Amino acid sequence: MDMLTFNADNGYLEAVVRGLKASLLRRNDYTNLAQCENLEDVRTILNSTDYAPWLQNEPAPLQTQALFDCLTERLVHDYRSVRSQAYAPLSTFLDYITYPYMIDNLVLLLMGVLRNRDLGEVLDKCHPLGLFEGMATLAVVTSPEELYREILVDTPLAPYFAECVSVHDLTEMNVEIIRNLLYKAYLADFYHLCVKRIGGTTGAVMASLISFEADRRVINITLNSLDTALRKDERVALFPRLPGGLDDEVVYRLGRADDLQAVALAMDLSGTYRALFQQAAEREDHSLEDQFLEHEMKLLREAFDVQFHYGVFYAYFRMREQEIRNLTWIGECITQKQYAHASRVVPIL
Amino acid sequence: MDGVVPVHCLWRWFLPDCLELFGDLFGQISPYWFAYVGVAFAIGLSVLGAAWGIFVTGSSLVGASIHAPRITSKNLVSVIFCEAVAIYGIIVAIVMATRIGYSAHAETDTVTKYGGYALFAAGLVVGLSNLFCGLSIGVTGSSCALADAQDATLFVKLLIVEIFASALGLFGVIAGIIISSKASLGGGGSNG
Amino acid sequence: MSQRHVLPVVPSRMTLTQIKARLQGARRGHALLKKKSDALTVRFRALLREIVDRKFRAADLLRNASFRFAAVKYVVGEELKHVVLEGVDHAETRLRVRFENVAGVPLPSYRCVTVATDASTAFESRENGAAEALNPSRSRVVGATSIVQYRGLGRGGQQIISCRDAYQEALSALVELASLQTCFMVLDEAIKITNRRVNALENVLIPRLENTIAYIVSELDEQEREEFFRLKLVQNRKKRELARSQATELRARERRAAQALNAFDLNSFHEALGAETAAAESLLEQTTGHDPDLLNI
Amino acid sequence: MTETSIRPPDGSGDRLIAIIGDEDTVTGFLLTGIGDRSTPEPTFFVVRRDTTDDAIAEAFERFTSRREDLGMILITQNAANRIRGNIEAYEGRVPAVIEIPSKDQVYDPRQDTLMQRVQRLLGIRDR
Repeated sequence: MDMLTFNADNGYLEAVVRGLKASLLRRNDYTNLAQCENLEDVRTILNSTDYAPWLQNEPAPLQTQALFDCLTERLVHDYRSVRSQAYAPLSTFLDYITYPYMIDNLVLLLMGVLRNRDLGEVLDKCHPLGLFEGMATLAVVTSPEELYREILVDTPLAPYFAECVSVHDLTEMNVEIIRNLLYKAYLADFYHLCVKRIGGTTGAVMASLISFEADRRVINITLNSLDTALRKDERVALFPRLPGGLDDEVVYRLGRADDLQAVALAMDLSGTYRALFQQAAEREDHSLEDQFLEHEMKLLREAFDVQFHYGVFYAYFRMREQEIRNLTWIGECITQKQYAHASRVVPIL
Repeated sequence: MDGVVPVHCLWRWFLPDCLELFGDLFGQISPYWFAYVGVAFAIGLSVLGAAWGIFVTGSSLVGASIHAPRITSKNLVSVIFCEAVAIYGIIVAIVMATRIGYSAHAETDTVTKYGGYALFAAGLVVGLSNLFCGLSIGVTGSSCALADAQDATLFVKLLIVEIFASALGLFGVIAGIIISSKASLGGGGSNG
Repeated sequence: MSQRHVLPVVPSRMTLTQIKARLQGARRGHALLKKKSDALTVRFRALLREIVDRKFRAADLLRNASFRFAAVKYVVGEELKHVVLEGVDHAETRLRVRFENVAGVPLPSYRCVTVATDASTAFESRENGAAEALNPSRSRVVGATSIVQYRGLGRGGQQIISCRDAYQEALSALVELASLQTCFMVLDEAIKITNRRVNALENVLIPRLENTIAYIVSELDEQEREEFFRLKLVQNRKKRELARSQATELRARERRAAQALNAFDLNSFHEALGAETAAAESLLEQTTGHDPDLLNI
Repeated sequence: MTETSIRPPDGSGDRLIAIIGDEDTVTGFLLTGIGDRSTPEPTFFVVRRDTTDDAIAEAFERFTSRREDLGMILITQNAANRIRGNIEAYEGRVPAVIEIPSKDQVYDPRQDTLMQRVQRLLGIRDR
């Protein structure tokens, strides 16, 4: 029934987002950009796209940081304009999209508090999409306990904190562990929102996207914790587990993996990721991370093949993020005169 | 009126002696009631279908035209198709209304009784078929607008899908007109 | 040379010997310093070339590291920068400065050491040099600075580690460069000082000593001449005294003789006496007249 | 500080490495663990787009003259070019000031104060 009722509230926004998605850079745009000699050439190319108004006020020798800021500004602008027109379940859904940024910001703030930094300064570095209410009163916070009591409980992330981190842990635990625990709780909650509370087409589309995200984290956490002091039970505790994700057997093996070999063996049990793993090994200039991104882009493109669901919003913003990454990468390659690597981006469309 | 059925006796409807009860029930209702409810269905459901179709396709069209303004004029076709559904409904409703005339002893006149049922059926046929036709045009129109915004070459192909959808409504209209043409209440209509 | 640099000394045989010894010392010192300056210059030139090489190598390493950082940003995002900048606590990589005495010049040499600030991790202090670059997998376990600990666990951890390694390599190259650069400055200064000393010896001290010796020698000569003249003068005066006393004695004797013997031929006697007096007078004239130095005194 | 146990026998304490440069370069070097914030003034200075020359010069002066615990100062060429006068005026040996290439520029030895000196000396001596 989604197709009959969806458009009443969200038809307009969905069409807007699809229109925005059409303005994303394509494969041949990236080929052209990779040919650029300097960032002014990049600006010339981008001026023929939707980025023109965002870039026109930048002073002449364009810098990578400035480029990145412009792109981020555009992302934030897009998000805010979509969010301001959204109705009830979609607005919640859109809020959830920003929670990862919020987690990042909170981790940053937590670090600032733990190290007694000037929080106003830290606040400037927070991602604009991850801002939340109560940030203005941050200046008075002096300890992690206070941060929790005064700020965290009012944020949408409070349940995640309650779920996985105690106030005591805030000072004791490594912030990166906290970040991953929060992310795990966030993914579970997002999954619940999409599949149980919204359901329908949205649920079906988002389930695959979120469980891919979860699987990617499981594999990445395994790979990145191989040679660290992280204990195996701690590692398993960080794994986000969602229905429809990796098999229990695979996760069990990943949890016990000691080296790359063991990870590869575990991956052999899973159809999708085995292919990604093998391709990453075969293609020299592509890391596993690139393979994941490529796969993610494929899933996001597929989300656009289905109509009347919220997945397009999620997909669009993820694609935008990828585009920012790509353009920053090209910018970096050009400024660092590593022209040969500039074409090594993961195209979105 | 003994048509009131206690809830716990509902199973009785499926027994032969219940048929008598239904016959009594419908027999007591005026054919004019059936006729006008038929007219109401015809126009009401058609407009409902058209309206639904228009908002489904319209909201997508409005949204998509922000980034691809060129699609607006072409994709107005989808809205017009939806609108046509409402027009079918009103045409059939007018045809049906002309079949209704005044009869002093309508309750006993079998022709009038027949006409009442016929118009009721025609109304339902037209109304429902136009409702679903409208929905179908709406959804395909919405997709068509979005697809056209992404790729202009798709429009003509998708338009054919829409045309098939809008043909569904016509089937109902034809059937409805044929059915209603047999009906005549109280000498309403030319052949009554 | 118009002005004569002469040391304020009393010219005497003793000082002459002393100054001569000093001159000899200065000559030997000059030769030694010259040799040192040449040696330092050779070392210096080698150093210069090495600095140039290292600098370009470090630049290359750094370029690679920046590129790796771009790769990290691609995967992890800009947020990492803030986390790292905020996450800084205690320095875990520090410089150990050691002074090595090379040819009397203290040369500082730097070395990178990793200081484990976390008490639980095993204490580790070792060189972060080529060994680590050769064995990155080991360094990941042992040398992991806490700033990268668990960083990028969810995504990009491997990229971060490889970027960290690249920067560490660049850093150790830069630390070596820092040692060389400080050496360069120290040596530069040492060479300058040595050259200044060589020049001072060559152009000031040695000529001055030579001048002094010449002065003392001439002074001593003069003293000798003075002494000789004085002797001569005294001798003359004594001679004149003698002549005069002889003359008076002669006259007295003559008078006595005249008084006693008036019978003598006075004329012939006068003639004889006059000849004798003229001889004495011409002698006097001879000693006083022809020596020009006599007038200078 | 825990460096007491590793103080070298000759008594010279371990020194810190300071860095002045763009955000990326600074972050990259901080990954190696050179950063220190145990004193109120951190051992790194980030040159952003809106950072003034005076601010860079101030940071440089702070590192060279007001801190005792620094062993070397890394400064990117972009930043160094903006405070060239201060760098040329700096005579000390410790901390050693080392110019490193900026992220977005190929290294140019002609701009490096030290390299200028080196090249000049090499040039004169080779001639």
